[in-house]
Amino acid sequence: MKKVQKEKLEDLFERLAGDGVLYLPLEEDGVVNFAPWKKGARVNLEALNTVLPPKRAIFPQTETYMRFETDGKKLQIEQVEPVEGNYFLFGVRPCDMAGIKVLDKVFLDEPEDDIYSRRRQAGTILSLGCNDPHVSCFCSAFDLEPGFAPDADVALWDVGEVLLWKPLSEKGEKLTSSVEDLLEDASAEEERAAEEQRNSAAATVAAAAREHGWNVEGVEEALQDMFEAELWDKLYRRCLGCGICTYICPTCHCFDVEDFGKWQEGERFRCWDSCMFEEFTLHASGENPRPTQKERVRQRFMHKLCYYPSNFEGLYACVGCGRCVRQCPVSIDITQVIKEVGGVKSGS
Amino acid sequence: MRRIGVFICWCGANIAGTVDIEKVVEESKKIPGVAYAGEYRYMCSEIGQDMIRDTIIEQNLDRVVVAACSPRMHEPTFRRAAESAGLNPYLVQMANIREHCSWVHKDEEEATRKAVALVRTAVAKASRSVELFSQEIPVERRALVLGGGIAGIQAALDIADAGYEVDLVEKSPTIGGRMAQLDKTFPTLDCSACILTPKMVDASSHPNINLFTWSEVEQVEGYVGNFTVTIRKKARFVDEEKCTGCGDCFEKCPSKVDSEFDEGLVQRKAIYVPFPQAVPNVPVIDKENCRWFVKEKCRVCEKVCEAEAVDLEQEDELLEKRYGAVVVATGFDVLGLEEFGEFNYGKHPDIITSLEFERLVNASGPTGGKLLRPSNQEPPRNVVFVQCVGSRDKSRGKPYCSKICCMYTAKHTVLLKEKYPQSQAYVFYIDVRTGGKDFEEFHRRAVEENDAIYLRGQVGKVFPEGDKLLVEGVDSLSGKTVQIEADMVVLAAAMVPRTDAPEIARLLTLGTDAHSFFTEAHPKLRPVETHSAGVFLAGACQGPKDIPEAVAQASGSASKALGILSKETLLSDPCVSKVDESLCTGCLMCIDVCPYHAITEKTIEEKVHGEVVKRVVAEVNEAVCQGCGACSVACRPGAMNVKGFSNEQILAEVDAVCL
Amino acid sequence: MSVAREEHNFEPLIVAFCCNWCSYAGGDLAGTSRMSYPPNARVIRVPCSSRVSPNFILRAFQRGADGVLVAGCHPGDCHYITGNYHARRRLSILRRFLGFMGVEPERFEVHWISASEGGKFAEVMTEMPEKIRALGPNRKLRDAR
Amino acid sequence: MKNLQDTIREIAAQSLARGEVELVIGWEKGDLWWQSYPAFIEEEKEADRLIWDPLCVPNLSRYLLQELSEMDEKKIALFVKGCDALAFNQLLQDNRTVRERVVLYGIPCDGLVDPSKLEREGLDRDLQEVERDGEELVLKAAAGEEKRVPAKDYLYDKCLTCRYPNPVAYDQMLGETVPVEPEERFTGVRKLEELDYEDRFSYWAEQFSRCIRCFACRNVCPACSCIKCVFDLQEPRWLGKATEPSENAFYHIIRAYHVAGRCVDCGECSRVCPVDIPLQELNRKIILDINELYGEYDAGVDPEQEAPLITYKTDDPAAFTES
Repeated sequence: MKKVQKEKLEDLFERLAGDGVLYLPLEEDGVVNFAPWKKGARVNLEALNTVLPPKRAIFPQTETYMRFETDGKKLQIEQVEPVEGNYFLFGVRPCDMAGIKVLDKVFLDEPEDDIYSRRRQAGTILSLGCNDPHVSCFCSAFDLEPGFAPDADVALWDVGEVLLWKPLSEKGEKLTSSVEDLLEDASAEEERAAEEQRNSAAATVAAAAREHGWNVEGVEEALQDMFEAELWDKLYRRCLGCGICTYICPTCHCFDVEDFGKWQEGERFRCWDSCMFEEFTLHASGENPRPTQKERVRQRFMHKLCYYPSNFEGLYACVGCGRCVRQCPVSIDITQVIKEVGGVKSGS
Repeated sequence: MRRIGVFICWCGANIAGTVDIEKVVEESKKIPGVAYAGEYRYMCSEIGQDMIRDTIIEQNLDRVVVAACSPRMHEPTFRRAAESAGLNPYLVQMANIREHCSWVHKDEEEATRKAVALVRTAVAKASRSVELFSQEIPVERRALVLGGGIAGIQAALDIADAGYEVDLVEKSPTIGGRMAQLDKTFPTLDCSACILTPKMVDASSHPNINLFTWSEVEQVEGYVGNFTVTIRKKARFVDEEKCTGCGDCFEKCPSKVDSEFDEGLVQRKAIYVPFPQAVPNVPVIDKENCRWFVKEKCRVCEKVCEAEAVDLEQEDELLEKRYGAVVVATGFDVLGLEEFGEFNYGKHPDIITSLEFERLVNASGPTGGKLLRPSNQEPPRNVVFVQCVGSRDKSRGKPYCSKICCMYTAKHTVLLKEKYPQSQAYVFYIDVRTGGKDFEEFHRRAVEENDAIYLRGQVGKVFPEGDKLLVEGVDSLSGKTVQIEADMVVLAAAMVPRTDAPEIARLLTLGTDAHSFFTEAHPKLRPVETHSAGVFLAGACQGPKDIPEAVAQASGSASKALGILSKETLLSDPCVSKVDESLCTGCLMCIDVCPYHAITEKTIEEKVHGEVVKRVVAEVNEAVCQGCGACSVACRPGAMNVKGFSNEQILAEVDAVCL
Repeated sequence: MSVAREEHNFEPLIVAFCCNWCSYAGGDLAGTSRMSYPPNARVIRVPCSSRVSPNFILRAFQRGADGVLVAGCHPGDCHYITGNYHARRRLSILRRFLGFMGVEPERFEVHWISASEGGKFAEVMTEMPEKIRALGPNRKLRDAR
Repeated sequence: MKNLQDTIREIAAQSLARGEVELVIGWEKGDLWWQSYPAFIEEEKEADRLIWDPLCVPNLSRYLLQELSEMDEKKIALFVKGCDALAFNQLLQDNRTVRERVVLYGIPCDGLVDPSKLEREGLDRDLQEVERDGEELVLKAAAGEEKRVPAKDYLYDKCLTCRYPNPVAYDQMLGETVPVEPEERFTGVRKLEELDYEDRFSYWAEQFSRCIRCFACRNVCPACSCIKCVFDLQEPRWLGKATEPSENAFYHIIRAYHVAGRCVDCGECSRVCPVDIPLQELNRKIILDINELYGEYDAGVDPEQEAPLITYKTDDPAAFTES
């Protein structure tokens, strides 16, 4: 295992930024989000979760992929290259890394989404283990470990003065050797400290999960029969119908396609869409198969906890990052759904 | 894809001299949706219009853009041309490449570039145009005339003579108005009563005219062709049918108050007929001053009336009437002179207004036509006339010229001389304005034959000294201060609208100027129409006027009203607001900003998630709406849209104009 | 086709919403009187200044206008009686708000131009581009796509 | 506080039991300490779910939009804080609610706790419950430990400037009215006005660049009560879906403009924004200008008063010559 001195991080960032775009948690007006690093940027590696998940780097909110031009009756179409080149995602939390894996299933399975795929390949992800999970963290419910993201290219741990550094993939190895001069070998003591932190973080989340009853076991099956359950009649009523929960979710991946036109020319882009919006399922005919917020709220939970796992071998489309739990203005809380559905199951 | 035809006009050299027509044609052809672009020397000519018509048919065009002069000029022309080819006229848009382009830009390249942009913008609007259809509005073929002065009487007679029923509503107990108060009229010196009274009688006896005196309009609803008006017929307390006009009642009535008709120079009774020739010649009880109504004792009039016409139990009546057109002829008032302390008006009986002077020289007036000083009932010798009291006076009075004062003052000097050849008239003036037939001649007669002394300058002070009035002024021509010992001072106070003009304006949604004169639809070309369709103006309510002008305008109004009444139905302008009920939230802010009360609320039922629910939405009365679009901006979701100037159209124009 | 937009040879593009009854007619009068003014402004005819939605104004800025003008009848002279009174409030609030957003007030002007004020129309059409030329092209609110 | 909470439960239970209303909207508690969220109580026995604590921030009035239309002629009881009552009045003025069908229970409010302020100082650790005791907050931890902190330091900024903590509309007031001691609310606006145009633009461009178009600011707003929002229309397409700087600015300018003269200054827009755009400042700029130009006006205080942007005076001032 390697390590990098925190005082050398600035050099490391400069090096990485020289080799591509370096996205990492930057603080601006008190809001921490993944953004391209520039010299002097305020890096915040302490913040547990960025407001928006790092998926933006791979699956941007708005992405133009086609330009067109008309000249009389002639139409010219030009594909817009999606890939900006190399990039690094630095400081991705294990839950967010798991979120990227959820997106991978959607976009990389056949038929492969070319734009996503090329972006995904161009990136190297350096994850950062959580030492001090928040009260709203429930990654352990999905068998994730807050301290470690096995799917990252490089795993990092913050142990005080240094970040421990462990390459996990080929890409990770390659990156490691390219910044060799900035790294040192980690001491056994440091490795032990990291290990302890990992265990303690995992224990904290697991304890909370036990305490609150955040157990997803059987939830997928239970929900199969719960399309008409009373639960939805209660839950949706306070929903404001905003898109916060979906846009800040590391696993949400729905998008819309729209044109921006200027007379004889224009472009086609895709952009995030939210199943919380009335327009999401609005047909051109005026018919809406999800006519009220009830159907929309149900859809979100059903998708995350039932439909998606049914499609992808039991993998839940929730990683327990807790963003929606924290950000929902009216506290619609997925953990309550898990608890209740779990309860329904055990009671039946 | 649309098939839009673009027709570019040279307007001779007017456009072609600055704009490269060929280039505009060439560029127009490149615009998406344009199927045809052509040019011609004069698009508005018959050949040009035929070309549009034929091309629409040959090229199977579904929209037309004419790049020519201002749409304010020829939009109707080109709409007709398109209509002749079977195209809905509202699918035509104009690009103004003359007034807004070729005439104001000198550089050909720049002008051509702008012309192309304007064509592109018009094409963008045209492509978002939809067919619009006028509505047929049935016409209630009756007219309302508001105000029974000479203008109102004339308008009523003209309309009635044409065969349509007219209701003539007058606020005071009699028709006749200001003209009835006058003695002689300038410049001919006809006796005012002699020419007015027959008209009053005509109006009252005309089978098509219904007189509503002592009545006021309380509420107006509806729109051109279909006004519904509530008239308050105030209790007269005298039965018009039974009254014989004997006059016993006001002979015996014990209560006295200042006579409005005689400008307060004498008193009348609480039950009264304003003047002997009043029409109708039926007394009215003035409730505020009647002993019975104030103190609950008396009823003398009731006792003396042999015809038993006095009915003290009478109550106001509210009548709801329908009309197709309205003529407003509410007349004028005289400016109050409180602000003009230097004249001491109201402080001395011999300081009077010109209207009071009219009463004093009038044979039916308080002095029986003998001009006497109110203070001592003696003939005056020196009379000072002051012009422009409150007129042409921005600071204390009105900035405008009251127009008639120069002439009536000249008349007054002539009348003075007629009555008292030894007398002397002095006239203080700013300018003497005699624009009118025989006006200047009349004025010269006053100066030359009657020796009226005209002093150019202003009066600084009028104050009593002994039994005389001392008038201090400046003769600005000689630069000297003038002091005149006068027996009487006559002030030509400014003409102002009636105090209730703003209320009338509100009822009928008329515009008013800063002084509350009603505004005409166009100062030159629509001088009797208002911005409220079907409402017309006559007389001094629109601005200072003399009698012939008021009469002419009244006849103009009448003929405009007849233009409506002679039709069974009217076609509405389809370029008005329209509600998309699916977007309307029912906040009804549109109602608040609508100047025409054209929007009302209605409850609709709709199916939401399988259940029928009721909700409130706005509804536009297309016949009342004038299409200003104030509602469309107050409407946040854009449920309210203006046909012909729709959100979609303007947005398309903005996008196209910015390219 | 569009007005030259290069910084060094900058010609501002102005979108002018003119009410049909006064300001558009004032523009017509400027034309019939053969007054001369620069071609920067392009007029969109609307029935009344009260028809001009802030949405249109912002859209013009988005699509590349360097300035936006709204012109209507003088207060008190509105063809629709009260339209410009509403416009006066709405657009005053909008103008200050755009200033708060950092858009220079010179870029959004409201003028009362009557049908008889051809001269004033030409004057506004001359002065507004001058002021905006000094500010340079508008990048604020503009859609860069 | 406990007393008030008991009263709330009692009243809710009573009015349901007596059949005066069919639904009571109040707040209930979630698993986590900050979760006090809207509760919809339809049965007497459920009334005990209702709570009152210094975290009951969500504005309940807006729910009338949905609940009233679904309940035909039925009546609803609603607990309203000062800001909720203003919101209710605004809905009333906008014809979006029916006074006769709503029973309002007024709750004088001495300010609500901003969880992020506690978190910033690490006071959220092991926190279970927050109580208000006079000028202090009592922070109760898991192990029964208590900590007292000055309440004022941890209230929402919007509460510190609140001018109507006592409900202006109610059928019955619960609890004692609280003193009204608002801090100056236009400080933020005035500070931004000190910047020159370039800096103002950069400031807002940066703020708007974070916007993810979740529409929470709109959806929570009691003045944004349109059935169909202009931003959601497909035709005409005023607002595209791309999170472009220009589109974001359009959205925020028009959003603020659409609530001009109707914004009750409840600050919910700022509170719910996940990326902390100071949206309330936008609304306040417009409030300030309306007050300055067309006379002081507080939306939601008197639903009978004419809103400033649907009326006029013939001698109104204009802001067209200012630069």
